[in-house]
Amino acid sequence: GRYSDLPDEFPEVAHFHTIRVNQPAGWFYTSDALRTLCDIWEKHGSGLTNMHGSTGDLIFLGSKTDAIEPCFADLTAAGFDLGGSGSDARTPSCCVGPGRCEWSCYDTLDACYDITQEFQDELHRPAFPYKFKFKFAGCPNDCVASIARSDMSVIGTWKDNIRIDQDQVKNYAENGVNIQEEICDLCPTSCIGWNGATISIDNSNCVKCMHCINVLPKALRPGTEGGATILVGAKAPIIGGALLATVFVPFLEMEPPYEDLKELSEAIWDFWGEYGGNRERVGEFIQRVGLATFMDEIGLEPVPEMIAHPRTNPYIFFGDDLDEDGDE
Amino acid sequence: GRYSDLPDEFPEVAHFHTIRVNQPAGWFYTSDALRTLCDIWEKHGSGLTNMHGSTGDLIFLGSKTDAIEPCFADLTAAGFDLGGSGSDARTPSCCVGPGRCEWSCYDTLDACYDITQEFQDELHRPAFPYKFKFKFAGCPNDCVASIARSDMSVIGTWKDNIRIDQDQVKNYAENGVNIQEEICDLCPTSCIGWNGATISIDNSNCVKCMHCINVLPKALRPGTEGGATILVGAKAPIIGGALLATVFVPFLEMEPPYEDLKELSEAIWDFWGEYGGNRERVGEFIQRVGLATFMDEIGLEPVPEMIAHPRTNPYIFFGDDLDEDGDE
Amino acid sequence: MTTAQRITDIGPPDFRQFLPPVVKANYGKWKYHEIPKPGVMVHVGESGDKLFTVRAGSPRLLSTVSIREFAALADKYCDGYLRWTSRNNVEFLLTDESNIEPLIKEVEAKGYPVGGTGNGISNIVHTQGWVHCHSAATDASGVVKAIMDEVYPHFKSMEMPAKLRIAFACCLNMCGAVHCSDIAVLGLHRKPPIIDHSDLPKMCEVPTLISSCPTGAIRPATVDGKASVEVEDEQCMYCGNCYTVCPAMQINNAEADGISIWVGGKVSNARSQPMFSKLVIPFIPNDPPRWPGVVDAVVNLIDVYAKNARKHERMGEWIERIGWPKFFEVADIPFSKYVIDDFKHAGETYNRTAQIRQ
Amino acid sequence: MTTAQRITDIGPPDFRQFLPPVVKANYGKWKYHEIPKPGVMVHVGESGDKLFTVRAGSPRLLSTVSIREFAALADKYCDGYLRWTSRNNVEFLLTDESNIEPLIKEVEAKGYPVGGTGNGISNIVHTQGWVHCHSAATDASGVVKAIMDEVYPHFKSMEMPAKLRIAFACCLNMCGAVHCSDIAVLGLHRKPPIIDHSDLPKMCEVPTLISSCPTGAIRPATVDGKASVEVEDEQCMYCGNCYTVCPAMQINNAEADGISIWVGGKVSNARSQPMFSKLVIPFIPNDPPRWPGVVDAVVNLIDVYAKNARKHERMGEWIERIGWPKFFEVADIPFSKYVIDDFKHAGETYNRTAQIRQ
Repeated sequence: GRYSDLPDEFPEVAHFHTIRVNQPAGWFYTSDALRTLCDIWEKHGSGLTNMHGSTGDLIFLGSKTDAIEPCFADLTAAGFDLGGSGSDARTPSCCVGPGRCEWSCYDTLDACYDITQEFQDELHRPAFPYKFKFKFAGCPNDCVASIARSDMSVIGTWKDNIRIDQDQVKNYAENGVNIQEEICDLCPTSCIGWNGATISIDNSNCVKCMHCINVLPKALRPGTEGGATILVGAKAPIIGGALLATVFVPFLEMEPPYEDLKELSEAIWDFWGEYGGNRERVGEFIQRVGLATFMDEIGLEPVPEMIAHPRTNPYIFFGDDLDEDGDE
Repeated sequence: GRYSDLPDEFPEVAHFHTIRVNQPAGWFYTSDALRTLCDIWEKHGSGLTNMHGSTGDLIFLGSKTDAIEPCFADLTAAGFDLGGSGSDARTPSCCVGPGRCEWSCYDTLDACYDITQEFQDELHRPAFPYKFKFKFAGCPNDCVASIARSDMSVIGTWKDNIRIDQDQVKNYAENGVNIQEEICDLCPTSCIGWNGATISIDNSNCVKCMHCINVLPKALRPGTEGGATILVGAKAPIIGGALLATVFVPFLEMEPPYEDLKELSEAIWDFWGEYGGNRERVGEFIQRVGLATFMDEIGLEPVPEMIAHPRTNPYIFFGDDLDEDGDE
Repeated sequence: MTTAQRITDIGPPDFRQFLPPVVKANYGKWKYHEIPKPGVMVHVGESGDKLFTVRAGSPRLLSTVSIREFAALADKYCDGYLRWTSRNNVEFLLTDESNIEPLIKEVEAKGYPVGGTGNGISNIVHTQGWVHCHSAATDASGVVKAIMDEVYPHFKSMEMPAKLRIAFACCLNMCGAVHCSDIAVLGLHRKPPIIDHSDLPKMCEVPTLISSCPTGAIRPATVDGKASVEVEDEQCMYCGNCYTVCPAMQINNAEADGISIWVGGKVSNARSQPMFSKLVIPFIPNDPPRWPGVVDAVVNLIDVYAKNARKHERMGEWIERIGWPKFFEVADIPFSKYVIDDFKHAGETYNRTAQIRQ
Repeated sequence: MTTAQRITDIGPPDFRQFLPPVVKANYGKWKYHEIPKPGVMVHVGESGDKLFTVRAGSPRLLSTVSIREFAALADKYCDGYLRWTSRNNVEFLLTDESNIEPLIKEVEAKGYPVGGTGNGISNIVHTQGWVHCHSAATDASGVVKAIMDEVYPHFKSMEMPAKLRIAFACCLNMCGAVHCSDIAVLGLHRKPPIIDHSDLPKMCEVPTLISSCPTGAIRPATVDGKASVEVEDEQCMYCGNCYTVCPAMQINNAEADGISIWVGGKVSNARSQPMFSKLVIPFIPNDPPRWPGVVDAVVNLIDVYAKNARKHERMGEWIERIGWPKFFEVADIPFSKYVIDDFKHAGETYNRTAQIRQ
């Protein structure tokens, strides 16, 4: 809801409310669907929209208070529903994924739709300390900026080897790509070699950064054993400072009905919901209680992939638990 | 001073005091000097020493209270003096420098001796919030760990080009050094090239890390325009966490009588002395008041070399000063 | 808030009903893609099927009139199929290659540029600004339009060293990932809020208000016998979060508000890890309707980057390679004390090595 | 504290009087150096003069008897000239090359190993431990001797990938740069202090005591009518700083005290920037007189590093190249929740990228 400070001067925008319409996964539309939405919005509101809001919703900008319920009725009749707002699960969004992209390591569209349907209650009835966003990216290029903008970032990755078409590699080389400089020298772990005819990849040291695949899309593809890395807690600066998401699960199978992801989400909501402060994002809450404690509470085993490096300070809280090898 | 909890059980060590004797710069001794020190310590104390303490002093371990003054009298008569202890300037120390090392970019021994003599009062009369250590390293190899262990870290560096003896480079290459892999590939800024016969260095991108010089000491030497980078505020964990020193002056001439260094030290002591908390190291104080504020107060212009990167958070305190280009 | 007769919790329509047949047929079985020209992509399935995409920039703020135009174009050239991207571009999904050029001609005739692909500059993601936000320190659509009018050639071409992502937010709330963009343009307030002590008790919860302050600058106070708050000005860095939770804390100030410029962020994991954008220009005054100062600053950064970075190097990767001192020098940006961090983890941003270019 | 008749502030003797003639002659004019064999260096001046150095390890804790032995050797072989290094090695400074071997023979006959040069393991810098420290969580000289007895061959050789620096500190005060060592061995307390409420008012200043606590766990309290303090056990991480400022806060605990192992630190600016050591083994119980658990852990780390690191790669550089998950795997060290940071800047140590070896 939004009201003007100067209702008398500007009666037309005395109220100028926003309605968030949950977009179809991947922002796919048909012209008919768009016209239906236009009909509804011209009938009940200003006709002005955002395609789309930062979280992903289709946003109807500017309606009067008494127009909201009828607008909502027409939307649901047309098969659309509202997105999230306030301290609840916000509207999940995802990249185009398997709908068009050869790099998608799991079905981002289906996962996004499934999770959205599963958590309609959490989406429509604010019961969290603050907002909680899901974003689904099919590969580490993260075209939906999930690692920077979502509380639950689901980024596609793979376990097996990068698929190589050596003939296509040679094609690129012959057509002006300097494989050594543009590919090998820019690999973050230097795990790619080029002998002038073929490339070789030490997949055990590949961190799935996507660079070589991005530059040689006809020659290289992610492996076939797809899944996702789950990262938690990204947010913008307000109030504790911006955070990038932290690795929670290095590799998670992403097959319907996505039980593991749902259970993880609920475990996080339980702990955060009970102890999180008002308007404290889950990322800030993790910073406050500490990653190890958080993992304990939600029942995730600590693994080295969760950290960039071990602690450098000796301020270790052993508590009452004096196990002698520090192995939990 | 150190006393036993059980004086009756162990009368011999009821007191077991420590005397810190200021070591000669670079820990150079003659056998005569050592014997003189032994004579004194056998006469007044346990005969047990540390050669040397972590700060650099020669440490006499274990004497009775009433033996201290006579011991001190004999030491000064022999030309030795006490080192620092308590909340004051601690005994400065330095690497072997020009006494033996071809890499020393300034005279560490003379600088250490000069500063020690200049600040005898600060060294012997605790007037600071907490301890303050000087360490002088002749080059970025930092053999005295100044960047980790001193409040004022003076690390030798140079402005001009690395001196190259291409014949010696070839010698190393012919005698088993893989120049490309061991030198070029390990250069942090990739500023060294090797064509199989000679090496070339883009000195404008050289960060003076010393690696190539360390590996090829007969072929490469630092430039001749020597000086030092001044870094401030290193400390061990207690109490605010360990700190590495922060760059204050990227390049400082280091010619006797080292006026710039002395003025910088006094400016730091003035501000820290006035506002630093009890037992608050200068590094912790800088963390508390902020680097920009600290630089303002001691009169150093902020330069990009002081930071690893600019701020990532938008919490900028403009205060009352609303200059429009942010250029101070 | 639900009622008996009300239909609710049906969720969004199933995306599958909006997928073109070629997508359904090749779903998850795409083999590779190419970018034959700026704004046009072809995705090839293992089946050999081809899906053509024509990408057009949109202002994000769309009237139903514009949306109906897009729908009509989709009917005429794409059997009615289209989608939007995360950067507010419209993508027409075609199977008939011969429709590409006519579509492009017609789309551009309507004023929507075709491009935004590959190593160029895509659409600027941005916030609401003066159109529809209470805490905006500057406009959004207006500044973005002014910038894009200059940057337009890079939207229509693919000659950057790598992708260059520009994002815009009109205040610290940063609706949008501006904190991880190659170039981030961010609106800033620079004066503490002015408190309306008569409205405050009516409109706001004091405890929530107090806890909304990142620096704890807001304290309870009794003013004219009413429960209100006071602000410790020295602790206020004008984030406006208090105004968001309490309209009686007016943060907007026509003279003091303006814009800051940040560089070197990225969200992709390609090559280097994701990075935050870093502050390089703390303040440029608001200067509607065309914001020349901001436009010049952005254009300068783009030019310097394009001229100096190596192929595939994002802005932040280039700067890390040459070092920040060199960056400020080549970008000809004066180094300001305001770029030196003094927030929570400031100490981690200090330079703690003797590795320095002399 | 000064008195009239007392001579003071004369400072240390001028180092110049202790320099050998060859050093005076070539002061600041050295050209290069070589390491003909472990423990022996030759520095060549631009004049062509040669200075030979024979380096021997010392226990740092030296009696005047030992010092006199060194002095006698210096007289016999070095015209009386010698020095100490920052790692507590003794260096004999010779000009007569023919004296090198006889000197080495005699030094080693007295039990002082010659070595510690180049890509090997030099002397372990360490603290006082049980010999002479009030807050020691473990011994120093005893553990160091037990470790060096095993590591000895690496002191006598130069076959490591790069220098490997071991440091030892008997409590969190870390007298010595253990926080930036390839391998750091650090004594830890694991129980809150036990307060002697009768001594405390006599021996300690309560405000200083309270401010000595990094986590603010110490609060004022009145016990039996006397002003004393209480400790919030959940906030105490046993640093012992309170005991340092107040002997009535007994921190030592024979059962709970022990040792932790840290790796990957460096102070040199060579190649990579200086790095802190990171915790990998949170606790090993004290086990005098030979500390087998600690010795095994250190030897394992050395072996794994020597086997896997590339030439010139320091421990920390090797680990950064292969990644921490791989390190814990190849070092066969169980990953403990205690290595996950939870202090001030903990968030900066979380893994914030999808770049992961799967």
